[in-house]
Amino acid sequence: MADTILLLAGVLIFLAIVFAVTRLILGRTIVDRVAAVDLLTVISISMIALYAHIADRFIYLDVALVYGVLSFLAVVATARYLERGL
Amino acid sequence: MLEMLVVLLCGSIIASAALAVRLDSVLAAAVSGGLATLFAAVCYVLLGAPDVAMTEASIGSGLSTLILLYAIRRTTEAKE
Amino acid sequence: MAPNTRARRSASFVGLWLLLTLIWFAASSSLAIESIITGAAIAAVLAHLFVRRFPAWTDVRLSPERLIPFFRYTGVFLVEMVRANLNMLRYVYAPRIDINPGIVEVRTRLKTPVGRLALASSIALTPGSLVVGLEGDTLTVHWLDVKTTDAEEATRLIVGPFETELEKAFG
Amino acid sequence: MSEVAGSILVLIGAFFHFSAGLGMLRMPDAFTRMQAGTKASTLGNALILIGIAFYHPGWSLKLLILIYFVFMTNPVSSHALARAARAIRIPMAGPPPQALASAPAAARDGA
Repeated sequence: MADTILLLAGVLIFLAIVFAVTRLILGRTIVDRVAAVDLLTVISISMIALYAHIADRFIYLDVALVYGVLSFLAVVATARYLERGL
Repeated sequence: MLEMLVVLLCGSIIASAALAVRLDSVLAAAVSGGLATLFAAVCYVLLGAPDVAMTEASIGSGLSTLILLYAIRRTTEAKE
Repeated sequence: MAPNTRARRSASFVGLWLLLTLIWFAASSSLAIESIITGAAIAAVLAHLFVRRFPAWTDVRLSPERLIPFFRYTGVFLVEMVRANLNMLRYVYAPRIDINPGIVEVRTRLKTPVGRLALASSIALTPGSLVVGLEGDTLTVHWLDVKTTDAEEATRLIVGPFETELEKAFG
Repeated sequence: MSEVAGSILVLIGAFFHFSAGLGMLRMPDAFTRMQAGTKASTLGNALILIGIAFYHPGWSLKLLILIYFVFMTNPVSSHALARAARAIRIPMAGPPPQALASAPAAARDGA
């Protein structure tokens, strides 16, 4: 029962990644692309946490933490660059 | 399910890398190049290498995007 | 004046140090003596640098009469956030997206930078609004469904839910 | 029992992620896409992490830090991005339908 629900959740996350990558490819403006990257980061954080539960390993949560810190830096740096050149 | 996710992530890596090559705007290319390494980091976690994933996430997405932005700014200043 | 600022600065240094050490414990989740010493040392250096470089932090004071409004603010914030998401679902799943976006300017009564930061961050997560700019006491807000262009009315609708609690918590 | 509750929370969170992706795809301009992405993904992430905490109560401290972190960083990055979008005059879909057509071509794709 619980495993089936988790599988369904995995499929939904899968589709969310497909949508965000489609927006990244279609683009139109640079801001759309960076926003898609931001969304993909948050989705990846929860995907890593979900996989940490499936594999039952605590250490994987550290990866999610590092991921959150550094990709946030990249998005803010890109936004500042767009605004006035770093 | 795991194999499916790994295949999806590898496809996304290829898509964003191809996008980085094909885009006209240099800045958008830098962003999507950073995204390719972000996906690679998730791939490493799924394949059971958290230490490699941590390094890849910190250097690939954080540091190399910053250095690329710096380089873009320097080269556009030189051109003008 | 000077001894007063120094006392306030050291008080906020101690508060920040304790907070950072707590986060270190939660992140490292070990009680080995080396880990505790390393964490406390790093937290002390970071807190010292932060209090020195960003004087805005010293406006935040910890006391029970400020903590209770903060928790009430957290409750209001969570309720508003769930409402915002249900609202967003309605827009996203409608067969034809029916929005009326626009930019409005609102004013806030909050004085301290930390309070304004909290207000801007909560507006980003509440129904259909996103802060685009923040200068002085004027917030520029992108609104998904513009109901009014009047500044007073817009202020009441967007800022209203948070401002009273935040004013008590951060001043 | 707690496993079923946790997995249902994870499912609801994944549904919010799904709608964030759909909103990112369907919304008409950059600002509205950003709004859909930020709000739905923040709540979805929090719900998924809380659902995992139901399975592993021993992990809840670190999961709490992760939730706190996403709550702190996500609004800030979307704010920075929206400010940049306004500064370089990204076209905005709105009541006047000619707004998109009359936008300067230089605003497309940044520099």
